[in-house]
This record gives sequence, C-alpha cells and structure tokens, in this order.
Amino acid sequence: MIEIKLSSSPLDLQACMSFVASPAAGGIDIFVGTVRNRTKGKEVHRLEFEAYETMAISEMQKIADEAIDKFQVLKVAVHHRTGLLNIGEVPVIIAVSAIHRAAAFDACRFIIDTLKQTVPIWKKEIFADGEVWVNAHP
Amino acid sequence: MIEIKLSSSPLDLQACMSFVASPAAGGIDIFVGTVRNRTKGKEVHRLEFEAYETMAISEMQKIADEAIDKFQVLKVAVHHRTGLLNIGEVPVIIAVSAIHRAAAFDACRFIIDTLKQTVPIWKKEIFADGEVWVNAHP
Amino acid sequence: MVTRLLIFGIAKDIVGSSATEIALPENATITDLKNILEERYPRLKQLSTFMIALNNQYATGDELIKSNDEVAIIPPVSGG
Amino acid sequence: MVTRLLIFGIAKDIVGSSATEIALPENATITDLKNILEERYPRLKQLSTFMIALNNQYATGDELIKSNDEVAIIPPVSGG
Repeated sequence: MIEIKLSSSPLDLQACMSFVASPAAGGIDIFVGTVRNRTKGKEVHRLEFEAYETMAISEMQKIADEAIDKFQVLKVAVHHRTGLLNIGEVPVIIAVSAIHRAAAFDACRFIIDTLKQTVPIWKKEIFADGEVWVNAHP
Repeated sequence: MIEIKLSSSPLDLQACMSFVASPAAGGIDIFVGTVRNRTKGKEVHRLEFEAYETMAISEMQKIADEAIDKFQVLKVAVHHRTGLLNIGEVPVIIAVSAIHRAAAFDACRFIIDTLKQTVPIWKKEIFADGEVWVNAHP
Repeated sequence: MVTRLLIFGIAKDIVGSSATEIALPENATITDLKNILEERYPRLKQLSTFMIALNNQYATGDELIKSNDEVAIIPPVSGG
Repeated sequence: MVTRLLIFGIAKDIVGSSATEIALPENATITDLKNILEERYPRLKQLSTFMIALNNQYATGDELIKSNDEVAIIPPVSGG
C-alpha cells in the first residue's frame, strides 16, 4: 500500500506514521527532510519548491512501487511539499514499514536517494543577496 | 544534545522529532519499533517489557554518546517503553538529526542495532498458550 | 504543428515563461525539439543537463511528438 | 559478606524473585559470584549467556565485589 502526496500545506508526521502502521510491522523508518540554514558556508533565508505536479506524483509513485518490489516492505508514504519554506520547515517525509527493520531502513534510504535524482521538483535557495536554483549548473 | 527516556506511558513521536529538530539539520531519521502480531509463524497476543531502569538509561546514554562521536550528527533522542504492550504499540523511538542525511540514517541504525545488543531491557512474548522470554535460550 | 510546452525551474527563467507554444515540423522527435530549444535559448546549454518529458514520462530522444502531447522542459531536479 | 542481588527477565523466573541476598566470601570476584549462582540455580547455565552488572556497568569477571555494591544478573537482553 502506497500513499503519495504533494501539497502546499505543512506535512503531517503523525499522518505518515499512521498510514504505514500495520499489525504485521516490526519497524518503521521515517526520513524527514528539513530546511537547513546554511549551504556551502552561506546563510540561507528560505527555500522555494516548484513541482511539475502531475509528473512529480507519477514519479514518486514509481519509486514507491520499485521500493515495494525491491525490499521486503509493507507500506510506503511519500509526502512532498511545494512553495516557500522557512528554515526548519519540512519539504519531504518518507515513511516505510516492514516486518524486519533492515528492509525499512534500506527502502527509506533508496526512496529519498532516488527521489532527489528523478522527481521533477526544483528547489531555489534564497539568500540575502540573491537566489540560486540548486543543481542547475555544473 | 541527547535525550534519553524510559517510560511506562505511550511514546510521543512528535516530541522525539521536536527534540532533534535544528536549524542546522538537513535531515532527520526516525526509527519506530512496533509490536508485531507474529513471531516465527506463531501469533503473538502482546509483549511485556521489563527494564533494569538505572542501567538501561545509562547504557542508552552511552550508545547515544558513541553515535555522536562516530557519526556527523547533531541531536539524538532515544525513548523506550516498559510494561505490557499490545500489537501495533511502540516500544522504542530513535530520532537523529544531521547536517547530511547519510549520517542520520547510519547513526539511527547503529543506535537501534546496539540497543538491542547491550541495553538491559527484556521482552516477553505472550501467546495464547504460554509466554517466552525472547533470546533467553540458544 | 504547434506544440504547447511547459517550463520549470531555471528553464522558466531562461525562457521567460512557464508555458509557451513552439512550432515544430511534422514528425519532429524529442531530439529535434531539444535542438530547436538550444538554438533559441542558448543558456539551456549551460545547464548541467536538461531533459524533455513527453506526457509525464522522461523521453529518451527518438520519440515522435504528436499534436496533443504534453511536452515539458525538465532542468536538473533538486527535490527532497 | 552479604550482597544484595537484583534479578531480571528469565533469571527472575529461575531464581524465583526479583531481588535476593547472597552470602559471599571476602574478596569475592564477579567470577566467584557467577560460579555460586550457577551452582545454586543450574538452569542459569541453560541460558544463551548471562552477565553480571556491578554498579550499573557490565562486569568482565575479575572485579572484586564490595559490601555496598549493586550487583545484578543480566540474562540475554531483548529490548527495542
């Protein structure tokens, strides 16, 4: 079972946990991305996330499907936020339940690593003196 | 910064997340142990956790200290529950924040793996037809 | 054939719009579209990479573009 | 010397109590205590392992036990 969500409202940790909970699960791993106040030694003021919404949802679904094929996991929730986020706010939550904890850790890590490579979402870092689209240039 | 808690009341996921949150953090990994309904093919009714409380707390503190020494992590919360737990309830939550996510995953996994080996807490599985202390016999 | 193009992230800044229409020859492929875009917006060539999505799927290059397809410029992603 | 012993998990079922007092010779070590316990409660030898904690720390064997020490039997742990 998979739940994918793309939302401009704050993400809900407890909702992710509740979705993946299962009487068959021995462990749940949850990754929570948070907006960091510095990047490459420079102070960040906030981030802006833009998504190609329909495709971002279908790519997140593909990754969750692949995680369920690849690892012995029960349920997966992937929630991603869009819009302007301040320091400490949460752009992404990934929750995975499994019978045994190793699979939950492996799948959660696979999902966040793959999401950052393939899902059409873009992050702009906003500094005191300008803005930069992350990863855009070599 | 480290928060260790041993409690006979339900654990609080949001409290663990809030403790480790930091403006310097780019990612948080949270492991949530849950009581599974089966073990070795047999239906489990509930679990009972007993702790040598003072030593359990000092051993959890040691593991958290070691995680902070070993990995590039910012804050660690380790909350463990005692007493009777039903299927789906949460015996343990470990939350770790880090500048970069890889360290959060590595440290969280290290803490739960080590906790299961060294912390003086004991789990009794309660079946329809009897009870077994987990790991007691070869 | 005129195709509607969605544009995201830094590509939106380069093209100056989040959607535009582009005239393509019949039987144009994704590679043809990329060439036309790079010619018209040379700054696209300075990006680490840029991909084209055809109907919400990453395209490899040989796919033909049809009139009602949804085509999008995907600059390097950075979600999460 | 009489030492107070805390007992947990399956060891509690074997000894039949969660705390007991045990008479030890002067200068008894952890190893001496383990031997006395195994003789008195042979089912302890059937456990995968059992450790002794001395003042909330795992003991290795050679430590001397003093009168006010807190000593505990630690059967195989299974927290988490």
